[in-house]
Amino acid sequence: MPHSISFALSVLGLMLGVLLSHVGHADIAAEPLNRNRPLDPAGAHWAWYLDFNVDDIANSRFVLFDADTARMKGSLGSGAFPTMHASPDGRFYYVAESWLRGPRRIREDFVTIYDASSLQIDGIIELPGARRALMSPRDRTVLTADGSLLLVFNFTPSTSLTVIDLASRTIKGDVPTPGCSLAYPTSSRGVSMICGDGSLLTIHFGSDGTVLAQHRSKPFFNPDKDPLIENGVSLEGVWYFTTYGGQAHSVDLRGEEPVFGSPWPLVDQNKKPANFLASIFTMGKAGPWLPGGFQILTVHEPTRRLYALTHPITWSEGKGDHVFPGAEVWVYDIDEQKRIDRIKLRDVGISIHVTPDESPLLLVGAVDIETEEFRLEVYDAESGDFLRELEEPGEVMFHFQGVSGR
Amino acid sequence: MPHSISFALSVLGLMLGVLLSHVGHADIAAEPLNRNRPLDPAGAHWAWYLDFNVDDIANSRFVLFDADTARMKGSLGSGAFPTMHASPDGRFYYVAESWLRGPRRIREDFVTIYDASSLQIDGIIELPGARRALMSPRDRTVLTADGSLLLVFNFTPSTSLTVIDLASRTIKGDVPTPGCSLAYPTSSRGVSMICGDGSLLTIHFGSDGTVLAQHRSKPFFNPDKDPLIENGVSLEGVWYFTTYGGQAHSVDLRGEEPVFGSPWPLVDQNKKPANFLASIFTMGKAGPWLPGGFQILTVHEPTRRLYALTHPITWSEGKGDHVFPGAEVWVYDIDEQKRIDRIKLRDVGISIHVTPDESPLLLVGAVDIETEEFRLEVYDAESGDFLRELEEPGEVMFHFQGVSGR
Amino acid sequence: MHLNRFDDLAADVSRGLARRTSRRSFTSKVGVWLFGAVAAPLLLPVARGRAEDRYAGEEGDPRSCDYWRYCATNGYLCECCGGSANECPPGTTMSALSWIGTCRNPADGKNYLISYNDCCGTAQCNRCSCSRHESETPVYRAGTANDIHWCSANESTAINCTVAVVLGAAEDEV
Amino acid sequence: MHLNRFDDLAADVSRGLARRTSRRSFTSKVGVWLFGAVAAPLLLPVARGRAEDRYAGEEGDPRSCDYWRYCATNGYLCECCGGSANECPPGTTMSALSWIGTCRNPADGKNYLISYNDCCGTAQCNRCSCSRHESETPVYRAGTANDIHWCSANESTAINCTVAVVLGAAEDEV
Repeated sequence: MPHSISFALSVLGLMLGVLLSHVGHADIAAEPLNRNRPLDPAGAHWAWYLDFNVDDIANSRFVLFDADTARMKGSLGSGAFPTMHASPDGRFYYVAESWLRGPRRIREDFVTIYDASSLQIDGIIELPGARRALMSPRDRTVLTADGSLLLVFNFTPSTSLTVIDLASRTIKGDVPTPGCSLAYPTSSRGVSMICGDGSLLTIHFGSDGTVLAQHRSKPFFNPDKDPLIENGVSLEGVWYFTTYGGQAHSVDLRGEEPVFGSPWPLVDQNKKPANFLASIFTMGKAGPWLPGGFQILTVHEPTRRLYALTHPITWSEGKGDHVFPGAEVWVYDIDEQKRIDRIKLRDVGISIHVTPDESPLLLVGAVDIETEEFRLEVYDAESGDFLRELEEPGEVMFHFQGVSGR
Repeated sequence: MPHSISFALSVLGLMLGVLLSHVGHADIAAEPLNRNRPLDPAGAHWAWYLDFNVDDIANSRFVLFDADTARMKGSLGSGAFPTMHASPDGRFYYVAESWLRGPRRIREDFVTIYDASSLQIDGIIELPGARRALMSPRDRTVLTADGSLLLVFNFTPSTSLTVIDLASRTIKGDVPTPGCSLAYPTSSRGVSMICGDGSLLTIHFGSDGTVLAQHRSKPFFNPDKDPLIENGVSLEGVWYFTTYGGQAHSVDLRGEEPVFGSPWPLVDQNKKPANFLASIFTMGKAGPWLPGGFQILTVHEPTRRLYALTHPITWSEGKGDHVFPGAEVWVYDIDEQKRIDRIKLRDVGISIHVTPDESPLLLVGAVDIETEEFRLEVYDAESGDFLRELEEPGEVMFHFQGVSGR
Repeated sequence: MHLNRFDDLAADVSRGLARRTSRRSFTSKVGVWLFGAVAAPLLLPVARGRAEDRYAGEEGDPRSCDYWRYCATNGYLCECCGGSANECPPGTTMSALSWIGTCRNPADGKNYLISYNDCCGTAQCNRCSCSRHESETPVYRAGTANDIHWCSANESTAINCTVAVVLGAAEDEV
Repeated sequence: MHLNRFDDLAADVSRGLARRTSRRSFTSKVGVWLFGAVAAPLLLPVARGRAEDRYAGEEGDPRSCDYWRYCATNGYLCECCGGSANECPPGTTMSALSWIGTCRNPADGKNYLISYNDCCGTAQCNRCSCSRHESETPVYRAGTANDIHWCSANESTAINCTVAVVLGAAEDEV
């Protein structure tokens, strides 16, 4: 043993006194115990990601990092199937989560409120009944645009919303939403939900959390022929989605009722190649591509660009394209509805996010298919150049979100 | 999409009726729901291993497998830092475990009792006070030789034992054990604990769980010069341990007081080579070896052989040898106190176990140092030949134990 | 320029898939989850346990993600966890809720309705992870969605593994 | 015969160690945990963040397992988790209990007593896993044992990461 074991105490309570009597002259002064490193003010390229622990789905975590330095800044353990929202004033994070107690995973649901400046717990709201939806799409909770209400989507498999008033941190009640799932913020204090027939259910709430109005749209996509992937993005209140087949849909949720734009194609609508092996050699040169992944779309507001994760259909053979990882990120001018760039990824991507600033970075949750390690890669969102990566990001990055919201 | 989505129901309660109306003629008959595969009677080469999930230490599991077929037979989720004992009559498994509730891991301690024939829960005993020792050595709980009492070692860091009567499944009380830790079964209803000065504290209990007698031995090893590794094995009530330096100690725990044998060397006591890189080229040919790992020793009763996991000191540079993985398993005649064989491992080993039958297998928890994947390898314990492996064993195999006890 | 790594990536994919054919443990949690559908054609034929041993009228290996019944599954295969393709392991309880897939049985060329039920009650098996998405839908079509924690309605929400139970033949193109 | 794979294994070990020097993420939970002590001499020198930036009188990289203060640590390095070598990350609480190591500071050649405290209160960081065992003892000598869950006496038993706080110089060969 290179160093002597200088003492041996079996009761720790006695230890410090004995230690201090052994301390001699030194170049390094004794350091204080019980210090926390304070959280720096958030930079433009800070973001959160959800690390979904596939080895134990009871315990995910949100990780805060700085994409400029590829350093982790902090983390929040967050139970099973969590979602996170930042309050509009930047003071709080609201995390809806399920605690699964013991090896049999007896479930309890909570919204845990964190002080955004310290990451310390500021309060906990218990959600009775073990009803919140345990599934991976993130739009299972909504913070209304005015920041006053948190709506929690329940699935038992009956569907409903639980209404939480955030000023008083109390539950205001439940709204049944038969046949309609997930929820997207609409107008200042409303939500829209996707129904099984391809329509939207829109509900507006009063300041006390009661339902003021409900509206059911006509179907705007055909869920039997080309289902909408529920993983959408918002640009100033207008939501963008893609279907399995790569049709972009816009849904304007700024008013009382949703306004649907005409669909436009994100990808060529060609036929797929005759067989898989032959097509490997033509990848990237010919053949249709499709969107897929876990966080498929992201937008950059200053330039009004839409980014989509895409892969050649030859990789997936048309089986399960909607979750298949992407080889490239395709970049679109959202107003002209045309592709303006293609960014090749170093590894296949499952999640993408563009920072909202004027020098945007593209964050990619990726998988090294040789080692099967997950990677968090940072690209220049304009040039597409790979810049750096955050090492050891975790098990599975399901999605990114900015420090101030989505 | 290769197959049509034949229906779309958003309320599952309605589903089965609709499905059955769609069922036509087929070659495969409808199969019943709600069936469990029964647990086969245990074979001679079945064993359990503890899969300690390093990505989330709140949730370990015990896995039952058949080393003949390399098939998993069942598993038990078991919370944090679990230990498991089989009742002498083979009817029950007793699992001491901590449940860590929610992301902040608020702790509760339990002993969960399983029916060994079905792996269903038969009862749960709550341990008040959150005091059981959370550490990896397995001898933190003891089932007395007569099967009547379960003793749970507490560490807060004050040390004590909680006494549980298994017939009534009730807690009988606590015994303070200042300065002494872990516990090993002694005589029919007693335990011995290792104290910080290198002595043993022996406690005998009455049938009602009260303390009948206590005895403190003289130190039998020097914890300052060459600490005993607490990870021992029992051969018919005589325990074998090794020190950091590879001295084997025997402790006869069959009587009222422990009887200590004379130490003997498991390894050559040579000096180590001058430097690390030079020594790589002489590994296995010269230079001293040391024992190390997580489950370092195992015994085979019919042949009275001791197996020890060993590595060249050149690998570890003498730093932390006691937990360093092994390159070989050295085999000893325990009565003649001499090495009779060396088994080379395919990968470095951290845990070893020999099955108790007449055609014994050597089970090795190992790590592929290229991929860092954990492996569960099966060797012929007599020839040393590699036979097979259990694929995807889990995160870290901390130890093995037989279906009928250790 | 960011258009120059494509051929490397394509080569990586085919190499990655090839590795999968020779080393089963590589088809671990990540591999099959992401690539189950692609790897399936390349994984055939493999000489392991075959369905004929226990499942009349079927072919293929029920321990392999490419087994026909698993076309819309998502989870650990109970065949690798102490259960079977249609039985839960000892000590677990089959979920009250399930999702449904439509899979083609290559042995008779017919489509069957498959009920995917999670086996609840104890820790994740973490072996033979398999995630395929043929005929699978988003969660707003819950009956055919596999991205839902289906043990959530059981008292114990722990998922050990997932079975694929034949409910009957599907009418063609219903 | 089972005495013939030794040279292969030795080669594997040196190859494995070499890889570690070039690819940091390989020094993950398993790597350093098992091989931290061996890898340390080969990992030096590396050009990463250096201790001089923030820790006067020290050298080396506080994000690397071979940093001198970590000679008896066991856990995730708080430097990689939003904290520092001697400060817990935001939102966590330093454990009331600790274990003590004696480590030699190469910058001044002196031995120091280091208090290893876990930072409790939220999920495991799972980055920069580091487990070294110099001067470390079995749990019956608890004050110098690192194989103990030291957040167990805190209200929240969650361990995020572990700091290494200098308590003072150790008397030589006390």
